[in-house]
Amino acid sequence: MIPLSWYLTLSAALFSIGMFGVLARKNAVAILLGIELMLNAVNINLVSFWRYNNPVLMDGQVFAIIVFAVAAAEVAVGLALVISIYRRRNTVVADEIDLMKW
Amino acid sequence: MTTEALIWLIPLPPALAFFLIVLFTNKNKALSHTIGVGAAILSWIASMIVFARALGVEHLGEHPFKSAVNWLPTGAEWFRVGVLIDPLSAAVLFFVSITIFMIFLYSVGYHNYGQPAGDHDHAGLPPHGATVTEHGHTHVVPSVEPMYSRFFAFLGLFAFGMYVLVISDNLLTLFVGWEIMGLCSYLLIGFWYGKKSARDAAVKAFMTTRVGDVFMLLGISFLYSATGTLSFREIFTEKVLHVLQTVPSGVFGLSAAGLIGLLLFIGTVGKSAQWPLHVWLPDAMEGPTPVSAMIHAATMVSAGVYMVIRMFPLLSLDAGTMTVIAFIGTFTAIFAASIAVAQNDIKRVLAYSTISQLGFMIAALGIGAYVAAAFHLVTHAFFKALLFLGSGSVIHGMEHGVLHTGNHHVDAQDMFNMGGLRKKMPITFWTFLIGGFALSGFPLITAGFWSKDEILADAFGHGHMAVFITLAIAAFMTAFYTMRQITLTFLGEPRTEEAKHAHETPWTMTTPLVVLSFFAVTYGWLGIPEHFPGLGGILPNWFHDFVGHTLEHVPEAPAFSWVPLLTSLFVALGGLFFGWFYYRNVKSAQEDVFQIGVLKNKWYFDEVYDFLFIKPAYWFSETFVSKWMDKTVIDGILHSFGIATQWTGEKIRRWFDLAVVNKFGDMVGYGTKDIGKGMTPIQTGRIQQYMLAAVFAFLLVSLILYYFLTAA
Amino acid sequence: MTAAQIIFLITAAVILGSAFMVVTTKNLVHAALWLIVTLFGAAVLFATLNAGFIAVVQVVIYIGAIAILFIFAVMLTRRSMTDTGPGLNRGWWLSAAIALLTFGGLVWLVSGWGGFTKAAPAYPSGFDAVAALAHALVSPEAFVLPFEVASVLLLAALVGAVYIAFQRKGEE
Amino acid sequence: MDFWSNPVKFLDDWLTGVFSGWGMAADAARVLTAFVGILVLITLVMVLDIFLVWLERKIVSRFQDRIGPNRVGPFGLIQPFADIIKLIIKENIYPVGVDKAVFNLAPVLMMMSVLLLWAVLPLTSFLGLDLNVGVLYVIGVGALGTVAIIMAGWSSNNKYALLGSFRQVAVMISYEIPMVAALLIPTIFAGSMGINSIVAAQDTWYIVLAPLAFLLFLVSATAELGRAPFDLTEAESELIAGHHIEYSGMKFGLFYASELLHAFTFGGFIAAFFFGGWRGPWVEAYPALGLFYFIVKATIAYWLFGWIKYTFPRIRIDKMLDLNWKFLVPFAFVLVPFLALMHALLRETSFYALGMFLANIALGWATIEILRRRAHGERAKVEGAVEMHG
Repeated sequence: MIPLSWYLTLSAALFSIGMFGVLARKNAVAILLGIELMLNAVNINLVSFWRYNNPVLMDGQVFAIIVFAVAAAEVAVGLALVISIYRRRNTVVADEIDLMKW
Repeated sequence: MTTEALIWLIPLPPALAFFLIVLFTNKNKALSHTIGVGAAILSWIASMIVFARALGVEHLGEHPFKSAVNWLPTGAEWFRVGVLIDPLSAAVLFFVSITIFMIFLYSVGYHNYGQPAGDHDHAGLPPHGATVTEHGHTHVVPSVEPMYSRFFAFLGLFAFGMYVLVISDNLLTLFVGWEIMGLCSYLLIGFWYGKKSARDAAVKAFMTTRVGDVFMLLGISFLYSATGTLSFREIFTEKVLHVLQTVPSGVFGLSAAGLIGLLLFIGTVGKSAQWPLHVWLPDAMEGPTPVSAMIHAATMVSAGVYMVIRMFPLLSLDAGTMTVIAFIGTFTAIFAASIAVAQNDIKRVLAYSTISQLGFMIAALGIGAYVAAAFHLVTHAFFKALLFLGSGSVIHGMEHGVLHTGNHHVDAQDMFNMGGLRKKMPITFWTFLIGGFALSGFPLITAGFWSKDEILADAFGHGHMAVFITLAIAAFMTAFYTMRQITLTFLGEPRTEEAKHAHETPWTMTTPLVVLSFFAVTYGWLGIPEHFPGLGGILPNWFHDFVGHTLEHVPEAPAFSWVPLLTSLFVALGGLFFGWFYYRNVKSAQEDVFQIGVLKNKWYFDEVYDFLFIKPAYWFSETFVSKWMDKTVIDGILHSFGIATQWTGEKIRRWFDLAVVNKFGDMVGYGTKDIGKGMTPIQTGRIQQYMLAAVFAFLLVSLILYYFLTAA
Repeated sequence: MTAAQIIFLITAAVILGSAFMVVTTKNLVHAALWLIVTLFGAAVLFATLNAGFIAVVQVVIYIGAIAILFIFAVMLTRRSMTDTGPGLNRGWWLSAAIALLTFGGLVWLVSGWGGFTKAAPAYPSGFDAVAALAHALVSPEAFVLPFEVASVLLLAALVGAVYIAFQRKGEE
Repeated sequence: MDFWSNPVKFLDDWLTGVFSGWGMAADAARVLTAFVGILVLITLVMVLDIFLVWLERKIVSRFQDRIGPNRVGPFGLIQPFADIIKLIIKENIYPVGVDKAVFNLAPVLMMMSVLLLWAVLPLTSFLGLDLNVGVLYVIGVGALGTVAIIMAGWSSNNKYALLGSFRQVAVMISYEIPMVAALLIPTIFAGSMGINSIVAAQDTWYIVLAPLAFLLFLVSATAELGRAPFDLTEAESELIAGHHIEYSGMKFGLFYASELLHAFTFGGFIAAFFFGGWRGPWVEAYPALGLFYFIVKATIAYWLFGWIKYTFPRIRIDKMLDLNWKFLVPFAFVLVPFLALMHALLRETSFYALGMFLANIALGWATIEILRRRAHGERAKVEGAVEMHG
């Protein structure tokens, strides 16, 4: 049987990879891709905790569903922002979007 | 509906009318007076039902209608307020509701409802006529009051206050009604606030009654602290009264009952315009005549008398207090009567007559003639309301004449401008005659005779000879000035062009006159003493039986004696005769020998008060407080503070603020700026570098936390 | 080595490999496609965890909506569909170090936990997880409020997205 | 074990027994058996697909007053095989600038997305997985088809192809909403998302209980399939061939085959959701008979798709999206609660089927009435405007 540690390690790895994507990618869309990876890692954790603790309690799955909703909202707004920025500044490279510079 | 519930509802319609008119129907004159009069009718009907049911109860004095609710929590107890209808309040409710209703009705005509708006009328000034064109020619007619709706709203509030006062079972709600009426009297006296005299009169009335009210509030507070209750029925128990009588108050060696009685009586002195606080009432004639009738004859000043009658069991505990009351009442009666003789203004005569008659009541109470005081209160309310309304009718008729001739310099209230109005205004004349005879105490027929006779009989019967003689003289003067008034106004030939063109007033004004004159005659028959020769026993002495049972020990009617009867016959008939005989030939004020300076000027009381109180007050505030104390002493101290502070501040500024604080502040500011400048390279605007830093910091913090948490 | 373990290992390898490709590949469309593979792998994991509903929803929402939106966005934000320049920042090695550190820290942290290696309890026979989830989502005693809040969030995001990306007349 | 009551289970057990007898672990035997089963199913489906080509050509020719394939084999039955041979021996062309990996993967994924649906297609009472999320599974797998189309369109490096795939994505995402709503209705009726359970619950065919849901599903499925009148992805007159413009040979063949098979699969789903699936006379006694009923019903539904395809003209893309967002979606949002309510009200009564049918008719009539009035209003406005200008 598969111990819980496998899932946890997998999700930790997925989370770290996603974080790397968020931190290192130049393209704003790619940063959002990284965030999706991180969210998925969270979901894997939630579902496996649900399965490994008490499957009768649906908390883990409910939280996973809410994460879906959040992810959908985040993508919709995030991509809308990216497209809006692209229209105005003709770039999606995160480094070039630095109006917040002092 | 139970009687108790109905009693609760009596004051409600006028209050509702007040709010409705003020909030919603202010623009609509017809709707406003419909609501106002309708409310008066509703209250009147309710009062009549209550009165009728009260008649049906045997021994109402022992088993009054009463109902109370918890109102204010006072510690563990509740302060209860409620309603109480015992024989006294039932009798008062009877005349109050009728007069209020009549005055509401009368006001419709008095304020010229149905007439066009005036040409140049301003809100706050009496209307002075409108020009209309009819059948090809132009003439001036009376114009409608500009603030018509407001008048009915104020009347409603006033009626509410009076009803609250009458039905309340305790001194506190009585005081609430009392004060509401005080406010209304201020508002209504100053109703024509465009006139300076009206404004001054309003302030004067308010301030003067306030003097009495403060003492009354002190009395109420003292009473509450001494007994723990303000409810009449709880106070008037043997136990409580005994306590009040025996506990010393610590002031002037009076017992608690005496001091409380005096304090409450001072309230009455203010409210019922007894000497020395009488000065406001004649000035209050600046208000519209229905106001004079309502406030200053029939109801509000009666409220003061009602209060002392109500508190009689308490007052009668202390003989000294009773003596003071008797003295004040008697003195006021003759003093005001003497002034009334020399007045030329039709309403002022009535005003002083009111003061005088109230003095009669107070004097009666002071000598223990409880029932006589209450009886005179009721009869006086009817005939004085009648007289005031009648005088209003006269003035109205005269104003008609003034509008006709267009001579606005003629004073429509001066009796020497009148004369011969008998033919022009027959209804007014006859009703006024009835009222005047009632006031004079015309024998056997009028109510005034029976009530006044009872007072005199009481005074004589109980041996108060000084009071008896003084009151007899006052009664003579009363009959005299009454007849003087009637003669000057109605008899003889018209002395001015305006009087020739006077005019009878509309039905809304004459109907109340007729109704009130009915009561002014018949009400006296309810109180004919049983041993009166000839008439006694034909009608039972109902009033005495009914009201007398308010008290635990029903007062004995005085034994019949010929002396007071003959006296009152003489003073009444004699006064009337001399009044008619002298004034039938007087053509102008110059010919009148009674225009004595001291009487004409009201014994110089206004001047004396001006000298004694107002001038010193001005001097005190102007010279002493303002000039000397404020400007010299206090300002001087303050200025020296200012100088010293300025000097110190200068030093602190130079040596501490600039040198230390500013330097430090600059250091902080420049330092922050420099640090910020040094840190700007971090602020790249690149979100990923921020995130990198954030994650790094997070890891670091987690690590540290983990270390410490696991170590602990 | 049981069949379940083999399946898990294969899936995990696919997930991690494709996730790595997502964050490293230069071609963004490829990255998005790799993301689909990752998400599909996650769906398989959910299925093996008896969370069938989550698995299917993962496919419907992530692959059917989110991934496709990504591809759209990539296509809309590239004038030409070829990438220029490196896909990573200059300081990518720092990020990599931080990511490794995070991974190490997480695994180290979790491995200290007592339940780290526990086995799954037996799945209750006849237990309908979908029905239970449905009840949990709409029951007032459970999660109806978070559920509704999430729906409001989605609505707000929808409106916000439309507003932000809306091209007004006169703008380029 | 009676073979005829459940032949699949019988064969499954037998095969597992054989593998176990060879000394394999029980788990591995089960996995291997499952693979064999999948392989067999896919093979059968692909063979069916070949005959679908023939069927499609026959249908279209009948609609167009032709005879259709009739030279190769009896009734032209061998014609598809000839086509396949032609496609296979064609040159494998890669246009300039294609993304080779994605380009090759797209048709496979397309085919896969169709074949995955067969996992839950309830061919008989014993064949077809009764997933407790079956309905959602159908939707989810549809999303994979979208991905395949995007991949094809993007990797072709051709603006028509890209435009076509964009259109397809817009259509798919839009029409998924009424489709889900339409599928919710059988789900509510049956109280389960398992498709086999839905079939089992259909004592009365759901087309009787919810004809409006059937129509809704038919329309949205037509859009999902990308068939005329909604075949805007490959609209010849505008985009030449849409997403598969650059494909040739067998890769094109896969697209073509997947389209036909997709249509037939959705015919199967219509049969399962609305026509009572495998249910028919004597099915209880002979469960295998269900397969026959199912194929017949699916073919009828498939023919329905063909009928629509060859009858209606293609409509414009904006009109198509308008139809969805302004009519189908609001209608679906009305329909679902309405039918759920009616179902809850009438379920226990004796006139359940009749009542539901009449309720559907009433709602349909009301909808048409509203649309008619609106159309009249619009027309009056337009004509008024014309009159004013004229």
